[in-house]
Amino acid sequence: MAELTLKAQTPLRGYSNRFGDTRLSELSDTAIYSIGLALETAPALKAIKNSLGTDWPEPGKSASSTDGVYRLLGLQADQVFVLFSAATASDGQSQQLPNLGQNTYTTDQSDSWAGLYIEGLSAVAALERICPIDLHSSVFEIGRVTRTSMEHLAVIILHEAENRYLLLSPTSSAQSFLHALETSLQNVIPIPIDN
Amino acid sequence: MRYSALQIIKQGLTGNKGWTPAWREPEPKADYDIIIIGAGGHGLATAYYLAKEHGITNVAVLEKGWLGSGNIGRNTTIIRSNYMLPGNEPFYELSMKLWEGLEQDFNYNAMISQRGILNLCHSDPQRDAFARRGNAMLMAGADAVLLDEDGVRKLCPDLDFTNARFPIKGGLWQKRGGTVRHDAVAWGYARGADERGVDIIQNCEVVGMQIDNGVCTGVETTRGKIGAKKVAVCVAGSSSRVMSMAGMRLPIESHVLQAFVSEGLKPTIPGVITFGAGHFYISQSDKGGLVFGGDIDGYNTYAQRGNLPTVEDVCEGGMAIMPHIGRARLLRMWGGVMDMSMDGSPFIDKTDISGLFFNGGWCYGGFKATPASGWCYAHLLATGSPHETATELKLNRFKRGRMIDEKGVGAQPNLH
Amino acid sequence: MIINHPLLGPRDAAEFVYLGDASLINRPDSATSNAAEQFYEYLYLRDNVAGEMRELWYHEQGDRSWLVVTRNTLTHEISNVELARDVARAQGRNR
Amino acid sequence: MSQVNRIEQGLVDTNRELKFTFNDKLYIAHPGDTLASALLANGQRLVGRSFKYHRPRGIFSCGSEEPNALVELRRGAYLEPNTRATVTELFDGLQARSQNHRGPLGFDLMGINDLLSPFLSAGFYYKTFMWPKAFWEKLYEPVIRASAGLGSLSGLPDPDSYDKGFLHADILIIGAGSAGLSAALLAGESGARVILADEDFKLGGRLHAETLQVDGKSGSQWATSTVKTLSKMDNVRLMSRTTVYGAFDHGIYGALERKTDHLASAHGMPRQVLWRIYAKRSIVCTGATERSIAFGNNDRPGVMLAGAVRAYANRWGVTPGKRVAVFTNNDDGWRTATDLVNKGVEVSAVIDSRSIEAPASVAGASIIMGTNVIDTMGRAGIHTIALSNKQTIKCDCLAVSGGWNPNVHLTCHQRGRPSWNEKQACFLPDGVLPPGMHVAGAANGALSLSSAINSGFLVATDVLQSLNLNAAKMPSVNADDESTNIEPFWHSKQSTKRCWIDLQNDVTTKDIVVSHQDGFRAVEHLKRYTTLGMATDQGKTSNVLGLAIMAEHSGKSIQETGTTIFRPPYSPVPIGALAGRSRGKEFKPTRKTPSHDWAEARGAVFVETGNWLRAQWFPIEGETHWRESVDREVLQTRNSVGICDVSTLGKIDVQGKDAGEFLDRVYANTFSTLAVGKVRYGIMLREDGILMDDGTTARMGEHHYVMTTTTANAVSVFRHLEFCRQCLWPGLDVQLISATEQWAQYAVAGPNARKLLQKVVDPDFPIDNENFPFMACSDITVCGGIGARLFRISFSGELAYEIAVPTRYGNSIMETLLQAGEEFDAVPYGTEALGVMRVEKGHAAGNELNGQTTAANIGLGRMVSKKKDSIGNTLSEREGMNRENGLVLVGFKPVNSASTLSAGAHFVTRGNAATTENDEGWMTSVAYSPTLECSIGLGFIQRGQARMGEIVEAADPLRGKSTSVEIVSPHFIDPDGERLRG
Repeated sequence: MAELTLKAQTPLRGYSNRFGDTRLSELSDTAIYSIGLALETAPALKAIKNSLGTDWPEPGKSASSTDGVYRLLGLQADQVFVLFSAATASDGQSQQLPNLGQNTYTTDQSDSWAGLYIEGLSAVAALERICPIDLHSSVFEIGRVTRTSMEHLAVIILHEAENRYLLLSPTSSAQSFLHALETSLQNVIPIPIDN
Repeated sequence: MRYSALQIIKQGLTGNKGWTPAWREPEPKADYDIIIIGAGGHGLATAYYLAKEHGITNVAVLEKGWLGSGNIGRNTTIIRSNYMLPGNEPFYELSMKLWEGLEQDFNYNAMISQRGILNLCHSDPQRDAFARRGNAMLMAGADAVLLDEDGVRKLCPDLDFTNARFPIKGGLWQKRGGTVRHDAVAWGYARGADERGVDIIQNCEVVGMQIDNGVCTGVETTRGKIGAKKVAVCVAGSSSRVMSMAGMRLPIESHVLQAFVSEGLKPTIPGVITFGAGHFYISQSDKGGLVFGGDIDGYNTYAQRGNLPTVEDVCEGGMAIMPHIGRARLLRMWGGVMDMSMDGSPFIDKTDISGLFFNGGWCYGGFKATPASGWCYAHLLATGSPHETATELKLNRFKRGRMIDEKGVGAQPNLH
Repeated sequence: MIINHPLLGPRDAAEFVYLGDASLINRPDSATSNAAEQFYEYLYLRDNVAGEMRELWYHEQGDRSWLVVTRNTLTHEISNVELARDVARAQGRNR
Repeated sequence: MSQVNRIEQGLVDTNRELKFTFNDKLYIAHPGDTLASALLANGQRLVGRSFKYHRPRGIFSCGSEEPNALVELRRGAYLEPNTRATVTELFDGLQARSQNHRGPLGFDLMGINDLLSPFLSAGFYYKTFMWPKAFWEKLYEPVIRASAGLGSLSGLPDPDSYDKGFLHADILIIGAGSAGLSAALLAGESGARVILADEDFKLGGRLHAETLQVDGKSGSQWATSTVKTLSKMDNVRLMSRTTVYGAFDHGIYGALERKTDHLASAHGMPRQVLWRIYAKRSIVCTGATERSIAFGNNDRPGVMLAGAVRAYANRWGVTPGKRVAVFTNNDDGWRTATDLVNKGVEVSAVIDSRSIEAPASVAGASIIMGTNVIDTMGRAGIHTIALSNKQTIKCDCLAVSGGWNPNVHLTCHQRGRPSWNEKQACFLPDGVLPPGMHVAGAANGALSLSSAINSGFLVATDVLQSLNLNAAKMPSVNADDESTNIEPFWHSKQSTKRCWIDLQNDVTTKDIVVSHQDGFRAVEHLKRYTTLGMATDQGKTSNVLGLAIMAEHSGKSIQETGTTIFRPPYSPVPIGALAGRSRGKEFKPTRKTPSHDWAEARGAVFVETGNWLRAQWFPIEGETHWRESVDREVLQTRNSVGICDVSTLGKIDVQGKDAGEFLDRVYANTFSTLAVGKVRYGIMLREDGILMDDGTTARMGEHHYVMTTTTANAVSVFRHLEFCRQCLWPGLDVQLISATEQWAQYAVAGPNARKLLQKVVDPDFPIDNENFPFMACSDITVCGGIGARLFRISFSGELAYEIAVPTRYGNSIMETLLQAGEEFDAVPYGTEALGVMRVEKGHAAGNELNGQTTAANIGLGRMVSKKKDSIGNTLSEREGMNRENGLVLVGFKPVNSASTLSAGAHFVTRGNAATTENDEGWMTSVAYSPTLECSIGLGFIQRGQARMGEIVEAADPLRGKSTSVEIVSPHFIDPDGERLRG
């Protein structure tokens, strides 16, 4: 049945747009897995350290492997998300999640989330309209991550760099969330008014 | 003093100096045949019907604050009998019939306004459930009309029929539903009960129950001990607190329900309208204020105030179906404490303690039930057996597995 | 309201879903002789205290943890927040 | 008319002119004006009518407390009723109209009510309109309703947009007057994160309204320079035009920022932003509001609050009258007289109720001490006042000061009660404040400028310390310390005329008397009986006056009498703002299935299922009625093969060494014994024994199950499982995560389903009946190596599979499956056909599993395993849920096969009347079965199982019909399940 093929699409079809000083663009080629810990945590943590090259992040914090391949988002005490590039490398192989053994429970979440980067000087002002978390850089420092509620949606927010945030929202409502972010940006980018 | 147009003219011409108090301010006696705890709507109605229907007038109604200070004075004034289950519907229809003759009965204008209540539906399953309910209403002798979208449009042309997230597919309309001036209900019953000899004792808080060998013989109050052959508790949001004085735990949690009123506006809302895909209902008062609300805040509380998420949720629901109220301003928000029961239905019952009776668990539906609650509670107190429309409203129904769960959400009070 | 999450710090209560009295952790043993009575009391009867109450909140829009929040039902003051899992374990619940 | 009352520049920009209309008449004003200052400048005294008596009313105040000057602002869909002219910033092209009158403003036909006032005293309507009974709704009420209310809504959707937001601060300072500015200055310099919010468009509060001095500068200049300093601090956010309207639990404040109300057009930007402010501390610096005095006809246009009169002169350069008299009981009122005289305005008299020495001299004015005003003359505006000493005084404006009420509202939003302070004759915040809240300045009784500024510094210092922040050194500021002495004087006892307390709701001292006579003596009874303080101003100028008079009448102290409860919002908030973006389609997020785009392109009709949009059916050319499409989809599926997107079903990964044990406890039936590679249907109970959810759960590995939930319950089941996992059995090794969004899942159903799938599934995975029997499941690959899952389950009753691929392939796989099915004429089918087939097969769905249903009710009582404990097991055994005559789900067929059944009909035994007593159950779901070519239904009826073949009536009085129906098996099609095992 060679003629029967499947084509992949990202939730936002590669969206990218600029709003004044701030850009909104879809995350691409990233694999996301959840890793849950078994009750017996010590061997699991060790396996993660060995295979992913990083310690288990506390809830609210993220951690990266020293080689920068894996980024762990501490979402729950006993569960994290790991993000890594799923782009096909030059050798034709894409990165896979290593086997973490019997004491972790992993689930592919790559297609569950739509990722959006918001980056620019108006990022915080725009997020202020929908995000209940205190984003002040002294509170939600670079590297902090959390899941919260924005416009009735469960959204994971990661402070990746100065004025740069990664937002993961559920795939099925990705367009609603994109619309919310676009509206926020439009509402905070000053427009010239004569009066 | 009998109230009438003539009386108003007579008083008006003589400087309004001849009006007499609507009720006395009696000192508590040592003993009564019946003590009713709580001078809210239900307690006062109970006293009124005990006196008027059963000739029992050696009755005191004890109130910790001012009469009518509970939920009778802080609800959104809606009356309706659009219930579904046989344990409920005949009771609420009795209440509706009592409302319909109430003002003439107690000689007080409570501004009963049967301008109709419309429950909107937004999906086929919802319409099926409305059909089930509408038929149950008709079978109990109430009125109900199932409307399609056009029928709704004729009644309420200002709703969002073009761009709603959850399109309006129709509605269940009860023409006899409507609104009543809530405070006036308390005042009318109080005046009627007082006139017949009932002592309404304000600023008299019950602080203890006198129970000897399983028999309740009276109460201790901030104004001393008062004896009674029967003690009838009727305290809505304070049910658990008062019954704990008798050592009883109840299938009840106390929650706050917020309500809202806008600035006065010329008439714009035809009757009562409820949104079926969000938490919002609305009517317009005689003075022009939009009176609206939604769901309870959802956490246990005895504070008569709520929080912002619910306020915003309600207004979001409002704008979702009525985008023309956006420029009306919310004037005041307040909260009432609801005695949320485990199946969303109330209790009118005796207890295991002889002489101690309980009326409560009204959730946010107590106002519309006021006349029937008083009527049936008086019947139970006077005759010892439940009124025929209130036979299912028993405290032991959970033990027996005979829940009256209209919404089907189970033993979680904040979902009812 | 704001719930000071033991792992995440202060969060708006709007992120949480409320269940009710923390006694719901103490699910009876169905094998005991008066299980029916015990389950009836467990599921239906409430202290409904006016004052400090221990209650269950679920951080649905956050880390999905169930919390036991000690909150005054008269003032809404929150005096303690614990992970329900820890509370349950401390009360002897296990498997 | 020119600006006859504009006396100087004030703080408005007289170099620029703005045009506006009031009742269609054109006027000129300047930037910096409010509508009220502009109307006064133009000599327009009459601006509205009162609520009950329709008395003429003029501007009374200069702030958000205004009871009189309410207008309908803007036109068409932008119409904004009940807008206070005193806080409406003027913009070029502003249009305003007076409201609540019939006929022109100057001659309101409803003014007749004023003549009838003896019969319209407090509570009159409770005493009449009862006869004849039918007249209330038909006659009295419509008349009352039409004459009540104030302004009108346009009836059109609000054309503006709104937004919301969240702010966080160490310290929220509410009010940017003298205390607020000084507190902000200190907190800002100390490095705290500060938000300073004020309702005015010009920060500075009454500093701009007074002629008082700070450090040798005018107060106004000091305010301006302080604001400039604050604006340079990164840690301070200045928010003008922002009303903090409520104080909620745990330091959360509601605030409304008016973004474009001062502009002619919003230019597509949000009109207003509703902020939720999280503040560790707040300092309430909300100042004070002046109150009036009750005397005869004190409601006429021209009677104004004294502080407002001088504010108009000082800030806006407008005198409200050419000849002004002042009536006061305190020293502050005198400053109105001196300020006006200094600007060259004639002050005809200062009348002071106190028998003391005059605290100031006022050039050209009669000084009359120990006297009060008893009456005013002038229908549309006063021209003369009469005094208790029989004197009459000419004036066109009477400035009244009854003292100042600290704005304690926010301090009472958590049901705190203020205390009466005898010396200052006002209510002050009491010790019990909302946690984290502090009060400074006039709001806390520091009424003089110097005391207010110092109080701001002092309170800020305390607050900073409580936050463990180092407070900067307090600056030393030298400000005027004006006298604020007062002797309470509430109402003129000599007056025989009506003396107004609540101007908007027309409550007079006589109403208080009647209320008392009628027995309405508690302060809440008074409020409710007379409507005192229930108008749009929430009694800001009237409440204290009213209860002071009530106290006097009942012989109680003011403290004993107490206040009514202060409720949010501080000033009214548009419903649109509270709703924010929630309009139309934005009300809730829209969830789209993985093949949504494909379905849309295919012309599907969609239906809302919770937040999901699902394809309901797929019409093809020539079909004119939905039934044609649905019948075709059903028949084609049953005859060949159909494909349906079922991705919305909840999918939960349950993993762990105890996953099976965990499922045994949350499901009524057993899962630990399920073999790897197999699927089982499960029912889940609530603890009360009622069905919570149902669905299939597949065992993908030794420690890995995939649970399916219904679409509606996906979230609540997950929550419940987490409760069980964390709270009930924390010692079980089990992990949960939702995988609902991960998989695009499709039912492929019909006799040719296997043949179709064999073309898609990679050959390594044989799916013939032997290798992949009914209820098998497996990880597979499709289309040459793409990971997928296959489940052999059937909702339709046909040979069927559900195939799941990662969501990214969702649109593509529909195309691919149909391509593979082309030779079988495969059809996509929607939720409607899905529903028809499940009714034909007798499966319970949402209409049956409505939270009132037991397992026994749907004939699955035996699935509740008694060999183990599980949620709901024990309480499902209660007698009321196991009654002899309990409801059982059965099928129904019309006796006359041409009849159409309807859901919601109730069953009664033939010959019985349709009454509650005879009610035996109801029809839950109906469908037209194209397979059976008749209408069929499912429903609950008492003892259903034992009544097969019985004919009962499906009574449907709601739709005026009753249908004879036969009780049949709910399995209309293939009752033995041969098809799905084939």
